[in-house]
Amino acid sequence: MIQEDALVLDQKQISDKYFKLTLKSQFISNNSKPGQFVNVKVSPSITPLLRRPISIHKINKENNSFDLLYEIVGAGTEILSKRKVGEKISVLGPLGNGFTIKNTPALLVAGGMGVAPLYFLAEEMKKASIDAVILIGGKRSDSINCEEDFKKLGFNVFVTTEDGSKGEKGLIINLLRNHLNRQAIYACGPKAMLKEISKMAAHKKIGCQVSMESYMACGIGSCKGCAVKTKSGYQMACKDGPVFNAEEIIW
Amino acid sequence: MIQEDALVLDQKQISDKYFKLTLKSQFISNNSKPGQFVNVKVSPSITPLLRRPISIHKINKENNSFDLLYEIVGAGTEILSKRKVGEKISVLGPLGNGFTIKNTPALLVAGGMGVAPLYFLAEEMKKASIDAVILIGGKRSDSINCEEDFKKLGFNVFVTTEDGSKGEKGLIINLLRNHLNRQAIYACGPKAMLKEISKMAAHKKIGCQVSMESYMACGIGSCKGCAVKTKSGYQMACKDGPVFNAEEIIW
Amino acid sequence: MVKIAGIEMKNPVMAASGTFGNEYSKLIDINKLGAVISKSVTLKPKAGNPPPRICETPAGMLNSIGLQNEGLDAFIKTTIPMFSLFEVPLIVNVAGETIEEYVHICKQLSKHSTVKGLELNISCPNVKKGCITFGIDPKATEKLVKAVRKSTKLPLIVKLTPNVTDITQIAKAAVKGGADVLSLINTVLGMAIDIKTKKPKLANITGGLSGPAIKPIAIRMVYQTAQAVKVPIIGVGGITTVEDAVEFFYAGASAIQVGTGSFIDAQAIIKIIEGLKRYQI
Amino acid sequence: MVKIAGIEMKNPVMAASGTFGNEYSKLIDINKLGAVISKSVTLKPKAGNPPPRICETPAGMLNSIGLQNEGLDAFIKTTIPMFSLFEVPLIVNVAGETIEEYVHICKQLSKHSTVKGLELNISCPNVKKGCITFGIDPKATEKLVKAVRKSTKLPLIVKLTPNVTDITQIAKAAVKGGADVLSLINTVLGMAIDIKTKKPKLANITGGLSGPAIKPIAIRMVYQTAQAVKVPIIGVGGITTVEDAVEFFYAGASAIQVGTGSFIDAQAIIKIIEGLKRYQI
Ligand SMILES: Cc1cc2nc3c(=O)[nH]c(=O)nc-3n(C[C@H](O)[C@H](O)[C@H](O)COP(=O)(O)OP(=O)(O)OC[C@H]3O[C@@H](n4cnc5c(N)ncnc54)[C@H](O)[C@@H]3O)c2cc1C
Ligand SMILES: Cc1cc2nc3c(=O)[nH]c(=O)nc-3n(C[C@H](O)[C@H](O)[C@H](O)COP(=O)(O)OP(=O)(O)OC[C@H]3O[C@@H](n4cnc5c(N)ncnc54)[C@H](O)[C@@H]3O)c2cc1C
Ligand SMILES: Cc1cc2nc3c(=O)[nH]c(=O)nc-3n(C[C@H](O)[C@H](O)[C@H](O)COP(=O)(O)O)c2cc1C
Ligand SMILES: Cc1cc2nc3c(=O)[nH]c(=O)nc-3n(C[C@H](O)[C@H](O)[C@H](O)COP(=O)(O)O)c2cc1C
Ligand code: FES
Ligand code: FES
Repeated sequence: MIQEDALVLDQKQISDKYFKLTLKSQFISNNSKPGQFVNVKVSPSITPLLRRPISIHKINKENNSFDLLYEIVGAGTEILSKRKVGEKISVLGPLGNGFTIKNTPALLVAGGMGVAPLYFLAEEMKKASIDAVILIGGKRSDSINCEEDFKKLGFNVFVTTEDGSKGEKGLIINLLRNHLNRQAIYACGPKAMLKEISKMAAHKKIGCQVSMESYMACGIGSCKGCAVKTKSGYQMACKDGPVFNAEEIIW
Repeated sequence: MIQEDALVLDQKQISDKYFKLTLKSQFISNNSKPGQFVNVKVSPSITPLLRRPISIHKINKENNSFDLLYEIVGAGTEILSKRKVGEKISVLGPLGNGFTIKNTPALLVAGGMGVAPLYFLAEEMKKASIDAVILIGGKRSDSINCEEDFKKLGFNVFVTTEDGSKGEKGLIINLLRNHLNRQAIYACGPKAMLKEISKMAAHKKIGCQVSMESYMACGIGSCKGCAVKTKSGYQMACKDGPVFNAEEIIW
Repeated sequence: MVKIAGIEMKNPVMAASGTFGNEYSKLIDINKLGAVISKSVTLKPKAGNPPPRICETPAGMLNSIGLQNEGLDAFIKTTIPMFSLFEVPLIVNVAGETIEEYVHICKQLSKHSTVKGLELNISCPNVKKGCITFGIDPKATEKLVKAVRKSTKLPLIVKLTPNVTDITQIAKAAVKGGADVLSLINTVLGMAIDIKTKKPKLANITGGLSGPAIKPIAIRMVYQTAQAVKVPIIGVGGITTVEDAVEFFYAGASAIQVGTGSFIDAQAIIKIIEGLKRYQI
Repeated sequence: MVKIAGIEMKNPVMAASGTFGNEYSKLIDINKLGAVISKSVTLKPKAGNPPPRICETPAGMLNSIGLQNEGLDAFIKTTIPMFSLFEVPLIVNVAGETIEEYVHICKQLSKHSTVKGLELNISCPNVKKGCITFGIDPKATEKLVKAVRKSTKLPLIVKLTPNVTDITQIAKAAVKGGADVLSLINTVLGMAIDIKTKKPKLANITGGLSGPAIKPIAIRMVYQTAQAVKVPIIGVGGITTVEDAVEFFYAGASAIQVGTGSFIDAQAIIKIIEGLKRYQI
């Protein structure tokens, strides 16, 4: 892990609220695994005070950089979206445990911004010749990201939106029912979704890893701020997680 | 007075620490007099929290704008210097009483950034065909601003620097001794300088107006934060000033 | 229309004492406010503390104005008539050094129909005598409020200081004394030092902290007080946006005041009033 | 080299309790610090409060960790040996529910030469029993410190809470009880409400405010305490830069601690140590 002022190589607005940021870092681009994240100081100002955790979305080995895919949800991400090419942003990472890649047919389930770490995961699966199917769910068509990117990797992608404006209409859970023949689930998204998925996975006895969100301060395990309730007590999302075995979580 | 989000028309770095900012405002450009100021919210963030008082330096009637000339001395002015053309900056003004222009040969004395309001004053004197001599003092040559601008108005300008890197070497007070034949002094600069000038003016019975600096919160007379000690009690720099008759001040 | 302590207001948003004068009428329509609380008035005119009186801190500011004001007589002669030209309820904030002073001022003010309510400042940290010495001691609070209560029929708001171990004790004492409403918080005692001069940034050494920095403290105290007493609470401390205001209502406040927020944005108080219409408070 | 409470330190800059663990050794050279104060240790392991435990506020943050820690036995078995590998003095922060607990923990810790000093936490606002109940009452403070003082020869730092009417009373009581050094301030009790859910942002409802927002409060309390007692003071609260640190020294502190500052910039503490060399403190 490293804390460094990373150069902004690119900042692209993907749609209304979604941005992709490319940051230069030899260390992070060489030492990260899918499911890990960086803790980002969106501006040098003391407001917003705390770093914001953002998943590593993609590694660009060719220029020692990595991408973050993020959604504007509040002041911090808003300020981040205004940072420009050539500026430097302080990042701390790579942090957390990341996904454990199993050598079995995989099902990747993304709710909204949950695609961010799962794309990195899919790339690694592709490299390891693991077959994967990707489910992406969101509120509206414009909250569905990366569909084409996953397809370019050669994976099957299924989309569902709550208002039916893209893919099937409904919740991702419904989509999931058709794919319970897979042997490992990797999920990232809102807590309610993860809970449903893990219930279903437990029922079908499919191994399931979930990436849990939590407010963070230090990002490295020192402050005990990002507790997640598990069967072995409170675990730290930033260090013991953010990826947990679904059956470990007390929802 | 008005509070408005004024469009940045221009932002020029004049030298290492000095900037000139041009803001569009029909109201302020039409209703200001020399010695008045605007209270500037340098960024929409809550840090820095308070507005910063900056003198109106020049009115550009041709495009309904006005100029601010400022020096980076801390976080607020630093952030202001990073604001870009096309952005909007919240300004409150014009504030304060401004100078009372006397129809007699004038001596304008500027210490450092004190030239900012005095240039506006000189322009008005030029229009009113009042003869003026301008003294500018500073630490080093690069803290001397607007020398050429005053000359362009057709006025005599004398410069002094503490290290002698421009004009005469020494304090502005020494320069002042040669110009005590003038009948009205208008001064702006550090408090120690204003005190010396006002002593000298009192001694020679020359009317002397000084523009006083003070920390400000509201800028309009409501908070009682910007008190200046005068013979008639505490006066508010933002409303009763910033220009005071020198003999009124209790130094 | 809302009714706070029996005072009819267009909305539950007021300008906080010491932060808002008629100067703001050049920038906003004062008549749109729920009420204006005037700067603390004392028996005799008060010069206030020497400058510098204010400085900035992270997301906040310190002030040590020291209750500079024209004194009761001038207030009655000039400020009350001036405010009678507005259609907004005037609540007069009162500060004193002794119980007798508070009682006397309140009695005099009660004779003027422009005055719609009184707010007792027992919480100013910037004066040497009286004021906060009442606000940090439950017994003194109760005694003072009781005495004032007897001397006026006007709605009585008591403004509490956060510089205490247990705000609920002071709150209960004020209510026992007869307060109709409590307002909180006044400023938090703080200090800043200029590291270039090695001297305190305020001539008075310490000052009162206000602005967004203190909002979590104010929210906590409003919440605690709302659990402890039955009278309405006016929340104040760090409000600059409608979201801040809403947070206070959810914490248990029935109305709010904007102080430092007006310095940053003169229109803040109007924006809050407009913004509140979107919420069912 | 400086000596604080008889503890030799390379410099007067320490990592504050609860904000710094050995994880930081991956980011900075911990041996450069003046000292590390470990997270409060309690007699039995403590699970801590339910999440969410932290949230951001203007220029600050709230936490309600609730002293999650492994408990005394595990601390002695794992954390002490781990810290013995570093060359930085370890000061152990101790929290208890009763005087007996404090005494017991301190006695046990005193047997370990890696432990160079003790910091009594009588100021945590996030647990239901003990701790802050000592820190808000001068008599309880004195009694507790006296009991602990008798049980150990280690340098004894007592960490005070800002949530009191008069910090100097508590400070004097701690000194009377036998404190070698006082550290202040712990967090300021605060609260925040999520206006979307209308619920407190922390599951524990209230939490402790830290970070730049509280610096003016900490500076004031350090200043007041420095006037009131003769023992050295360790200043803590809102320090993120060397300028902040210097401000505390001018306020009367002999050393400082960095807490929240490390979250924002893991290198802050090193930058402060380097930066202080430019000042004659
Ligand atoms: C391990 C991890 C990885 C993440 N990866 C990504 C990513 O790749 N892309 C992305 O867009 N977002 C990601 N997030 C979420 C991201 O951290 C938050 O959206 C961000 O911190 C919001 O900051 P803000 O200042 O814009 O919003 P705020 O104003 O702080 O909050 C706005 C809203 O978002 C919610 N929120 C804010 N922070 C968090 C958080 N840490 N956990 C849960 N809810 C929060 C709040 O409840 C609030 O309703 C990740 C979070 C974690 C813990
Ligand atoms: C009526 C008036 C007109 C002014 N006109 C101009 C102008 O035209 N151009 C210009 O460059 N500056 C002007 N100033 C000064 C300007 O307001 C300050 O330089 C500015 O507020 C500093 O903000 P900051 O955040 O950069 O510095 P800070 O970090 O706030 O302070 C940096 C240093 O500047 C000093 N300082 C800051 N604010 C003030 C203040 N209001 N009064 C006195 N000292 C202060 C502090 O003591 C500190 O040492 C004027 C001030 C007043 C009161
Ligand atoms: C410059 C200034 C002057 C104040 N004067 C008074 C006063 O005279 N009487 C009073 O009761 N409160 C006074 N206050 C306190 C405010 O009314 C308010 O309680 C406090 O500032 C917290 O609110 P805020 O954060 O919105 O400013 C003053 C505050 C400031 C900043
Ligand atoms: C997440 C967190 C956990 C803390 N845990 C403890 C603790 O266990 N014991 C203690 O005495 N203080 C604890 N504190 C208080 C800090 O040590 C420090 O006194 C306080 O945060 C103020 O300093 P700061 O503004 O630099 O953070 C904690 C603070 C934070 C932010
Ligand atoms: S964020 Fe500090 S322990 Fe996880
Ligand atoms: S700045 Fe408020 S009265 Fe002058």
